[in-house]
Amino acid sequence: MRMKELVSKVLFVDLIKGLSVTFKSMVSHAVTEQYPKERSKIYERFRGEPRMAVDENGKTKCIACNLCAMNCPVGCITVEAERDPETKKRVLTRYVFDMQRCLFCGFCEEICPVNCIQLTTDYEMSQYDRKDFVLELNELEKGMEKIKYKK
Amino acid sequence: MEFLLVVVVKIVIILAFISLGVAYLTYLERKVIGHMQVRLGPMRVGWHGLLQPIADGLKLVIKEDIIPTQSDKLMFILAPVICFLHAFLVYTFIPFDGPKGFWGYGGYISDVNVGLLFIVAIASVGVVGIILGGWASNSKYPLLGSLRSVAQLVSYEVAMGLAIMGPILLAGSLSMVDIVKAQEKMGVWFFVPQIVAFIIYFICGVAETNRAPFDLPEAESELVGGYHTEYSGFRFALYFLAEYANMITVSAIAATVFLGGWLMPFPSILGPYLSFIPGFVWFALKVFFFLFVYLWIRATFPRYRFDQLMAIGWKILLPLAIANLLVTSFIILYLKM
Amino acid sequence: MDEVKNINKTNFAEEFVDATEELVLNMGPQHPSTHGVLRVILKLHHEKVVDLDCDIGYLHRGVEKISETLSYKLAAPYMDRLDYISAVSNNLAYIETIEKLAGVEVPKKAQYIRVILTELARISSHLLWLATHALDIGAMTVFLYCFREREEILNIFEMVTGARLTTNAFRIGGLPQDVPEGFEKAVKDFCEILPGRISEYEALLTKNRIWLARTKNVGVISPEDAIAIGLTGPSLRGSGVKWDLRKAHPYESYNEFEFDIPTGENGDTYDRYLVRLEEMRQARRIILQAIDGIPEGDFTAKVPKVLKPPKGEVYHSIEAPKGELGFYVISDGSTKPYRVKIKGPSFYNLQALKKMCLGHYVADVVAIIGTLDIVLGEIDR
Amino acid sequence: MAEIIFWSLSVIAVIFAFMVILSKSPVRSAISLIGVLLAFAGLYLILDSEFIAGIQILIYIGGITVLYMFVISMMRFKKINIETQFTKQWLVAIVSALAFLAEVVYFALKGKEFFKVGNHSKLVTANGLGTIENVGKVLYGKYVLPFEIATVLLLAAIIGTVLLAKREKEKM
Repeated sequence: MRMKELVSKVLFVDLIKGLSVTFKSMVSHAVTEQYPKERSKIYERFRGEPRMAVDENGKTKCIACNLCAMNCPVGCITVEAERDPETKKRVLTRYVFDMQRCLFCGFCEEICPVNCIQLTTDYEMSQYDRKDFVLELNELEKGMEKIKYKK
Repeated sequence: MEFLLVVVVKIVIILAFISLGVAYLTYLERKVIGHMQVRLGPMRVGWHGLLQPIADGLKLVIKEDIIPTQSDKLMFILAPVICFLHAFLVYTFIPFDGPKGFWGYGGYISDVNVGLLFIVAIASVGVVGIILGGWASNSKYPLLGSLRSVAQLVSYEVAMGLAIMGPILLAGSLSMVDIVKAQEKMGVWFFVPQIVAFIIYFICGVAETNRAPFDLPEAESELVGGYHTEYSGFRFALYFLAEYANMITVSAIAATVFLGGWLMPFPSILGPYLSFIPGFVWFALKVFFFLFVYLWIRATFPRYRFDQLMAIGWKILLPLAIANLLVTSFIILYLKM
Repeated sequence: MDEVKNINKTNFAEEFVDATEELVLNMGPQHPSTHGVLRVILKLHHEKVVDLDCDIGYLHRGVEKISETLSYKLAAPYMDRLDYISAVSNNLAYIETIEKLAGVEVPKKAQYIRVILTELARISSHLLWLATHALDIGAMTVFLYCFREREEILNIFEMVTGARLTTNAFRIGGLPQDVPEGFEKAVKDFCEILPGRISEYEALLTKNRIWLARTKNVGVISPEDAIAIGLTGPSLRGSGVKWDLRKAHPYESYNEFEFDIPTGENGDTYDRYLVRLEEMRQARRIILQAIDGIPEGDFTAKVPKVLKPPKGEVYHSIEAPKGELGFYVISDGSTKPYRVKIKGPSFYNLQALKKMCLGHYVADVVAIIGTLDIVLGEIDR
Repeated sequence: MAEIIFWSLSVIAVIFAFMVILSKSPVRSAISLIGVLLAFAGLYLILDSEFIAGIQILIYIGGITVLYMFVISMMRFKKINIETQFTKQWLVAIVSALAFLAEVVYFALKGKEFFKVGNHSKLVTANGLGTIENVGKVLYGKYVLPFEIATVLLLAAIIGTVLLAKREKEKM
């Protein structure tokens, strides 16, 4: 047994075993995704860029119930609303989503009773300016303006 | 006059070739290690990233040059230059091709009767640049890195020198060209009769060039960057190039001394078919083989610790090299008698 | 700097000794291998560690205090960010504590899926540990191999929970939603490839003479010391103490699965490496049992929208990948906890650093920080 | 041609030698020492002694000076500056330096009579004094006894160093 160990040590058996693994990997296929050219599969449940849904008339679905703001751990959502004097309903006046603070936990999406706020599968959210991360309602409906990778 | 012209042209060609080789060795390293790690390596600059080394070089040149305020400025500037200079000076003595190579002009800049000694000597001066850089930075990580590198280089130089003695004894000369000629005459490359010396030389060579698994002087996980932690921009590039040039040097020596330099493998079988290939191609192939093994090793092995490294150098490699030398000389003596 | 002034007073020989005696080296907070913003102040004699001090707190965010200002449900995403390498485990520990506090019974199906996800998180955490540990010791290829496998796990997390790292996977009472289609297949596929990949790492490391030289007899800690310091998890089991909360205090129907607790013998870095590798295999075993036995039923229990647990306090801990992760929550009967205290395993494991490092070399400090598997997000909280 | 090289190398060597003793930081002294030694190696090359030149670089620069620098940077010597350059022994130093200078000048003027350089220079051109064969033959032939004595001396020095270093370790 001792002799066998010694022989394998002198013949670098342990090292050659490792070398063969790396060599095998070299001739095998790489797993890299070349990001801007290839994009990996994004699963449906992915929590990415927030969007506000609109109904068929192009008006916001939001009923200004404020549940999302109350269920946000970081308080990144601000909902401003006033009561319509005719229909006595709460009408949304301003909706602000501060993406710098967002944790992407998905609580707002879960709690929304009308499926208005949604976290989409878009994940490219970089901006040059901090103020571009504070999204107003119209930006949330269209999706934020993206900086396109140019080459 | 013509002699001088030929030499100057040869120097220019070899310098240009080596510089390009060094630049593309970094590319090769990134590609080979990348594929070994199931990645792709550089892909963006040029076709499959072929222009990457040039882009890197440009980037390093135009980067801000920082000299730490608390450093010894003159020495800080001098250190990478020393390192770089000696790494490239060595190529004076390396035969890329035989005396008839390079279309009759001789495939080397100069053939001195103690060429191998000069190569080892000049290469050993390069360490001055490393320790000077570490010291001049006046910072702790570079200091530790340079101390490590000196201890490492000095101790591995001994074993390395003794390992090369075996082939020298067989060739009976210190001239690089004569060593190759001796291999031609003997009909077998020296790595066969000198297999122990070959392995010792290769291990020492890896250690001499601060490559993994002996890359302690610049171990980034321990000493951040070792002796060149404080260097940036062009000065860092000089260190970087020196390291890769040293890799090529060590591989070239190994190819010359142990693998028959510019000689063709199996001349009796392949000779009639492949004789049109010039010698420096064979030489380049052999060097490439060693470089590939370098990269392969780097991708595979963990790093030794400092005391273990010293123990290997002094307690295993040195006695083995001495034993190899003794056995070789006894055999030669016996054959002569 | 006193040495400078003393030069004129002392003779040369003394100055010589003085200057070579000790070198104070600041390792971190920005250092490639302190695994985050840990600062280790080393006193070196040449390269040997004479003294060592840890400086933590560079990543303090006040999670415990923030949780007191939020309702029970809303604090959960913060817990993802403690040990961000195995966010699912943190989530499980917190949610289970709240469930224990509020007396919520979780349906079996949810429990099984929770087990699968936390065991996947354990594998992913150990993979990342192996990756960085090997990288610290210089084996850079293992790093990328491990990341390749971790990617698969993150894909499963993304598929099930919607996020790769900060998963926010569980809700009080169960899961936010049922597992999607293809989950079972993805998990099974992963379990299929895992053993082969682990043997790849083993070929690169386990018998490698350099790896052995770097890890054997490095950072040895005896079982007594390990218990005294409060080590938990693989760091403790590496010393040969067979203590695993999954067996000792089973939670989440862990008692229904068969698995072994691997232990080491010498308590050195190499043993902890072997223990973690074996734990990955055992985690795979648990996953395979769980995925085949997912019962029918609801994925969540009925929980009131506004949770008001009764007055009281509760401590609950789980076996996170790094050790015992415990939450101590006091309720005053309102919607918000009165006090939340987190017992993070990394914090306790870090305490062993000094004991393990003294007398070793700088390079070993790096290896030992690696073997303790610390995450600064959990230490600083 | 050879004369120009000889004189320029000599001047370089002298300048570097002055820098060795005059520079404030010990590391700069060591670097200047390397300059001196390189100039010497050049001088050996003029004398057709390639082997000696190579050994000069390998041993003195690659080995000894590097070890000097190793020790210097380990001791963090930088703090000792010019103040300690002139010690109490300056008088002794100057006297001995002058004596040495006088000796050098004397032998430079009268040296030919003592050493009969002429014979040796013939040998240089004929066989190549500095080639390995000649060095080996002389070292292991004519001067084998002094050579062996020197090796014993070095061995003793090595053992002594090991002993000293070991004792210090035990003290720790």
